Amino acid sequence: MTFSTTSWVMIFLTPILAFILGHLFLGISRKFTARIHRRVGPPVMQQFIDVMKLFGKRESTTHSWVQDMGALFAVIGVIASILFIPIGGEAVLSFQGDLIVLAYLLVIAPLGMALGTGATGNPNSAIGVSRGLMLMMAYELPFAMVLVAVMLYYDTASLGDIVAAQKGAFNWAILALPLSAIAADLSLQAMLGEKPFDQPVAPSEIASGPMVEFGGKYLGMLMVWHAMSIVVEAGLFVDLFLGGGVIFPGDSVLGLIGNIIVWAILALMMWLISVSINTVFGRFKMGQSLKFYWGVPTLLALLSLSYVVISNLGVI
Amino acid sequence: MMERSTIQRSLPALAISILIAGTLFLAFVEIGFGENKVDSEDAVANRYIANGTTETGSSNLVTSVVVNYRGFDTLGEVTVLFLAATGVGAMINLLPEDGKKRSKGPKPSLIMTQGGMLAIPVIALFGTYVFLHGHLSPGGGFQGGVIIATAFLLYLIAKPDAKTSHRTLSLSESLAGLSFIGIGLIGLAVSGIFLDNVIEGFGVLGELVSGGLLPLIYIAIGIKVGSEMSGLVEKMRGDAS
Amino acid sequence: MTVDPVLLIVIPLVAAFLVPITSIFMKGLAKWIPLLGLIGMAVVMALDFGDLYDGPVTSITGGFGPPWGISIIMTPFGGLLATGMIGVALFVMISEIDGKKRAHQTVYNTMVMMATTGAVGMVITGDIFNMFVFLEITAIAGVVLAAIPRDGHEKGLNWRGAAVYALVGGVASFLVLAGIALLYGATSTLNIYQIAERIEGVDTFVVGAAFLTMFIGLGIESELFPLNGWAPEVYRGSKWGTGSLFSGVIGKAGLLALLRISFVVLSPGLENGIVMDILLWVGAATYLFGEAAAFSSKDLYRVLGYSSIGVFGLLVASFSLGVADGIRGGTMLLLGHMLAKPILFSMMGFAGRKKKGDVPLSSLKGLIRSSPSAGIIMTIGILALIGMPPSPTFWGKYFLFSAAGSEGQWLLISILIIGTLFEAGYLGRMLFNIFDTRKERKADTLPLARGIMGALFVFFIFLIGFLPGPLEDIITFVIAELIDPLNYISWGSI
Amino acid sequence: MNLINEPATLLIILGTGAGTALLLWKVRWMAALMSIISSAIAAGVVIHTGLLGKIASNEIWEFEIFNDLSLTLGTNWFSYLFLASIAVLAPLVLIYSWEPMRTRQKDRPFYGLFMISLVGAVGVTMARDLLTLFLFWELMTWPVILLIGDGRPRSGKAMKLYFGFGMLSASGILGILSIVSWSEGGVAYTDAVNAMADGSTGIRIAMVLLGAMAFGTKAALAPFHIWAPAAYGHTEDPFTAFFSGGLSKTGIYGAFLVVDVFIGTTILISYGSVNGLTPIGFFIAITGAITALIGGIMAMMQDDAKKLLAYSSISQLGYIFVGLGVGGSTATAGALYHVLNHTAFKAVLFMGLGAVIYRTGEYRLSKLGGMIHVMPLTFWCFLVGIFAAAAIPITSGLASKWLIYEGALEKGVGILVPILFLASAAAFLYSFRILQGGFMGQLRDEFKDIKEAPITMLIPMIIIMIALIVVAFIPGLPMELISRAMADIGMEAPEYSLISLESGVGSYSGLVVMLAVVAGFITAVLMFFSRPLGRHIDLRDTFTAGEEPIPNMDKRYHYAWKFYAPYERFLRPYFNNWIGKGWAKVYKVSSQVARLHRSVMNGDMTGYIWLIFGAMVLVGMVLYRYGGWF
Repeated sequence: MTFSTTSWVMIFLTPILAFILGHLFLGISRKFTARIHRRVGPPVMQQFIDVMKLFGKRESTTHSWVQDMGALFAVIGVIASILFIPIGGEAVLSFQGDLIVLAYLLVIAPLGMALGTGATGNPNSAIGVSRGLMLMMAYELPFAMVLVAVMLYYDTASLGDIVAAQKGAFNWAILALPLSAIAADLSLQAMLGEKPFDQPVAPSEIASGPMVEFGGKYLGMLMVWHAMSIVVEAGLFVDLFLGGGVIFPGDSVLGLIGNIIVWAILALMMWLISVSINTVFGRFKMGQSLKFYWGVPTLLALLSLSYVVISNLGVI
Repeated sequence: MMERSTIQRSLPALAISILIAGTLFLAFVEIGFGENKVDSEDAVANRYIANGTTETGSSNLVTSVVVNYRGFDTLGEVTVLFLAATGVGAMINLLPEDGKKRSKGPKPSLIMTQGGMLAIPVIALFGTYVFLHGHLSPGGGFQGGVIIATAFLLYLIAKPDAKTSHRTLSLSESLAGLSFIGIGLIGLAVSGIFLDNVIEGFGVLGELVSGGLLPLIYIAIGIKVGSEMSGLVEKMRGDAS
Repeated sequence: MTVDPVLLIVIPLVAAFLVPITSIFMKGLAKWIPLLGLIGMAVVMALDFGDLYDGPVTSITGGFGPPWGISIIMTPFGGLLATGMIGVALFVMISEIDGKKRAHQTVYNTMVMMATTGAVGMVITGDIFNMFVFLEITAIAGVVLAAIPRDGHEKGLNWRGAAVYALVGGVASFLVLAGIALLYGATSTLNIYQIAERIEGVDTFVVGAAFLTMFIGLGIESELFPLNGWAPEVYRGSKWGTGSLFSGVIGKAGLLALLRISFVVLSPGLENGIVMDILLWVGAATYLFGEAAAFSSKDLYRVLGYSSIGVFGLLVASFSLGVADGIRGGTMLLLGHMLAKPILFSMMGFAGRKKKGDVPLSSLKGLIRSSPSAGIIMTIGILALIGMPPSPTFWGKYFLFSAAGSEGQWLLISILIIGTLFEAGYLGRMLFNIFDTRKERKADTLPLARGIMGALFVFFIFLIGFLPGPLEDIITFVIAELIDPLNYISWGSI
Repeated sequence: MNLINEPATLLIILGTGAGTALLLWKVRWMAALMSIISSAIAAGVVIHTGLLGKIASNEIWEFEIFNDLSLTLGTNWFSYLFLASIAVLAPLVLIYSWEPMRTRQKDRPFYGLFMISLVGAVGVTMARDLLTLFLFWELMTWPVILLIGDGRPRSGKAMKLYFGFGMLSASGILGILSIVSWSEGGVAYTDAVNAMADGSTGIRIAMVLLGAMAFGTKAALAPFHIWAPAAYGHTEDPFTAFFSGGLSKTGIYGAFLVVDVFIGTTILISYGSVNGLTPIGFFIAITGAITALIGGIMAMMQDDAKKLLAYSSISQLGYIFVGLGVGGSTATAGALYHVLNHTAFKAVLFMGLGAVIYRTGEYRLSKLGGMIHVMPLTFWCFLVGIFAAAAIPITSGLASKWLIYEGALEKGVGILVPILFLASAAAFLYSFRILQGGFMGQLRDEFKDIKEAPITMLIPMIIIMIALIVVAFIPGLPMELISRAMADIGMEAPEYSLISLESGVGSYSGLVVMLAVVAGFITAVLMFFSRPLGRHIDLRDTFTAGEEPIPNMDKRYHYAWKFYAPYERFLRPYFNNWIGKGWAKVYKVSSQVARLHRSVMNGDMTGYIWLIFGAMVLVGMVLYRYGGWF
């Protein structure tokens, strides 16, 4: 296990980068939505201001120590997972853990948050968590098929290797496995919790669900988690299908910075696609989302997976 | 309906009978009944015929087989009879109350009563004779016993209300059975062989006192069978109401 | 120490003939005379048992050796079986000692003893006609036993059972006798070993006819399918002890007679080992049908009756495999059944003694609470019957399975497994009822004698289960007797 | 002294404990003490010999029963793995059960039965021939039946199911025994190996199917799993931990024995393979995956916490079967690793739940809630157990599942992994349901004053919890044992170091994952403690959108009933216990067939005489046709 200098730098920089990008993305999306709604919208920096304000509150309330723990867990989980996502082709820790590890790492944050919200004793938050978990089960099936298809296609489970394999022009996985990519993007919608899959939060129904009892710095930490998880999820898609944003040779620092910027732009693009869907849709019921995800996306992912399996067998 | 049901019931029985009878008939034809299938030395019957009188001291060959060669079987048969008698008694006892009652038949006629009284001693005497001479002439304990029992039956027919001693009957029956076994045990004690005819020389062939222990056994059997059959008849009469 | 095995027959006969005298002079004593007779038998058996390890114990009667006279040849197989039978009879009789007055106790006890005597006679005699005589004794005692109703049964006489058994037993006797006549006619001898020696020269038609008649006759006695229609009727209405005797003594004697005549005498006279095959599949069918019928019965007496039928089939099948392990298994199953079934009958009789008419499964409900000792003893009996290790039945089933496997009898194995599952089904139901303590039940003390006998049999189950090794020597002789009739023939010539 | 080479020693130690516990069952504390001491000594012996590495793989100890029949015992590393997990778990569970059993109704010899089944389980792992295996198998199976009746409604049904499937399992072993005996004339494991080597395809398939029936039943493999939720759900609470954590492993052991030892890779591959995946292996793996899915989804729909964990157990054991079926070094290692993991976390889960039930007397999630406020330590242990069950990276649970996934991916089995992922998703769902229902939410008033679990219950839980966390850093530690075990069944373990595991397609480093988590932890803590701590407020003081859901708020509002109602509505029709219904149908049909038989023997004389007639004709015909009659 050797860490290059870049890696060490990236370990410290990645969370900061994710923090900044996440809030930037959220700010941009608010502006973006407002424009679609023909509003002016808040400034792009509004998210940063909100977080600052929340952390600046003099007092916050908690129901139990598990609630504190939940807030901690959410941030721990999301930071641990961002470290395993290659950013701009630079695989920070992903050489020591692969997609499957990542898939389970991604769960720490929501589960931790769920613990914290559950401990508040507000039924709304329990309902929100239950919806969130159910949603996860819905998109997990197509998304797992997508992951397997990609892993089998590149014959590696390491995200770093998958990104490396997509180097070069027209070598992105989105071209090789277009059906998987579509399924993945559809799954991304629910992962990001955007409409029509925003049942867990559903402000008008269950008073923001999990977040209902959180205020002050607690809400602040959840906001941080939310922002960073957007980066993680959109970034994962970029790494899986869009070549990880690697355009420039990553040997030099400049090239790396260039790649990171490309990566960020691609991730933003994915995020904005999701946001634009969000703006025009209403909210599904829980059963509908299950039917949706176990329908078309699963079929697409399965087709793609079958293609990969059969071509691996040498039939095609 | 009744007809059909009877036929239904009889049909399988008939079929079985025919099947068994046919099989047995064919088989016995195949054997050639009464022929020697093996060397005459090895056939049991030939040995009995050749040596029966000398080995057992009984001039009645049947008796020598029944009481000596296969005396153990006879003990078994006596036991079967004993069990049958006891069993019938027990089952009659088990019947519901109304089944046990003695049914009133017509009163016996004078001829029946008087003639019976005359005949009974004679019949009994004849029975005794038959089992006493079992080792000399045809007949023996079983036959004699049954003859005696007919005398008893005749008595009961002639005098339906006569009081009979159940105790005496069982006593004689038991004692006779025990003496049969006792005689067998003498053999066991003397020569180590159950029912061995241990008396030296068996006496003179053809005389009344001959055949060693055989006549004793036949006497026991005669008494036992007689009292047993009588007891059976007595039990069948049912309880006095 | 050797005692003349003829005493095994003589002692109970003396006791039987003493019963009427005693009932005249000492009425109270009369009903225990049969017990003394049985104890006498047990003593003789105990003294002779050691000699079985060296081969058959023999004796002659009437002063003439075989084949002229009647000889007693107690083979190790017969001896083992006789020991078991005496044990079962003692179990039945001693368990009834509880200070209560019962109707017909004297007759009942006498018949228990006589049935045992007849059965013991059947298994130890070396003469085929003598066997028939003892069959008669057993059958008649059986009829009387079947006629005596169980405690609490509303009718005065178990007429149906007794009549059916008397009728069918009569047919059976006749058929057996006809078969004996055929064999005697064909071979001019009645000694079993000599018939076996001469059977090769006999026309196959005669042998076949003899087999057919003997099979039907003895098959009826040993409750083989489809000849066992009488059995449920007998089991249903009679005392629990009668049930134990039919399953542990009377049927077992018929079974041994069937096996001995089929294997030792008739099998060499027919081609292709057809005798063994017929018995094997009849046994398998009996097992399946018996267990299935037990599984679907509601009345406990019937359940146990059908279960006994099933076990008879299992025994026949396992002996008829004709390999060493099959016979070893059969012997262990035999012992297991003789030890476990009386326990079940006894405890069930205790639990259901207040029921009029049928005894439903639910009468066992909560037995473990109301009478813990009865519950535990019965549980062990049930487990021993299913074949939980350590129990003789377990060893039996193990050897049976490995024998059936080594013979490649897959159909048999499937039948065995299905039958075992059925068996487990109804025995499991009993277990659950015993341990079902949801409903409170009045405390119920198990009579001391019954408890002691149950515990004793449980002890034997564990003894044989844990240490089956010492039986191996006897089982070697059993195998020798059944696999290679020539061995038996050589034992016959004294 | 090398004790384990005389496996009888181990059995004698445990047997003595069992005997004393059984005899002294009325004096419960004595029975408990004897069981704890003897099982602890046994565990010590096992650990000691294991640490010394003195497992003699080829030594066999014999006990003669008949002249040509003996019971044989022995250990190799492969069976040691199972032996150790069972033997070490036992004293922990026994210590744990001290407190709850002290107050329980003393109507059955809990410790005696426990110890007998422990002896059986230990014997199963040490048996070296099928007869011995069968003997100990029965010894292990049947005492449990008396521990199932816990007096709750439907526990009778649980007993019956356990009994029935126990018989099925026993019949399966007898069937295997028959096959081997038929083929080789003996029943030793070596004979079994030879039997498979010599046997035809039919024999081998029969072996697999009988093995599934015999051992799959114990390990709750679908469709033989339906007894498990009922039985786990109704055993005495302390025993369930051992039942599910320990005893079920013997089923896994048997399955491994059949597939990897008796049949072996060479034979499996001789039927052709795709990327090294064989048809038989695929069959086992897909059955396992379906089991995992069924278990997970059924668990998600339970309100009874014990049943939830029982279904979870089924699901987790399904993963092991996937690993077994996929085969190859990675997946097999994963399966064996998961054996160890499951033993630990399922024990701690049932222990934690048992502690809650012990204090509250309540097992329905909808009636519990808020236990974190009164039983925090129990909650921590339980939480770690849940994390391990859901394979959250900070516990050892991930390593084994990761190996299984990677093994499947290596062989290119595309369809298995999504099913397993879905099962995992279901695992998150049921994990959270039991956390939310039992520990989160509002504390009910009647449970306000209950205390933390007693110390004797906590200690075993904490020991296992620590083990689960420590192993997460160093996943190579169990791999040491697993690689030896795999060597004994002729396989090569995947590459590993103390802190990381390698598969053909990826790698997993426990330490690095931990580092990442620690990095996240530092950041989060800095962020969190940069501001003052929150003010504690009462649980009832929650946002209700300005309304009082229940007047006066004297009742608690705990959202746990039908937690996943929308999905239950959707999934119920598909997972409506149709396997159970299928078995019920089998039972019904066989009852009807049985009744048919009885109608033949109805005591009617006419019919009876016909039967005799038929028998005569039939026998006569057989004699004529085959016996040379006439």
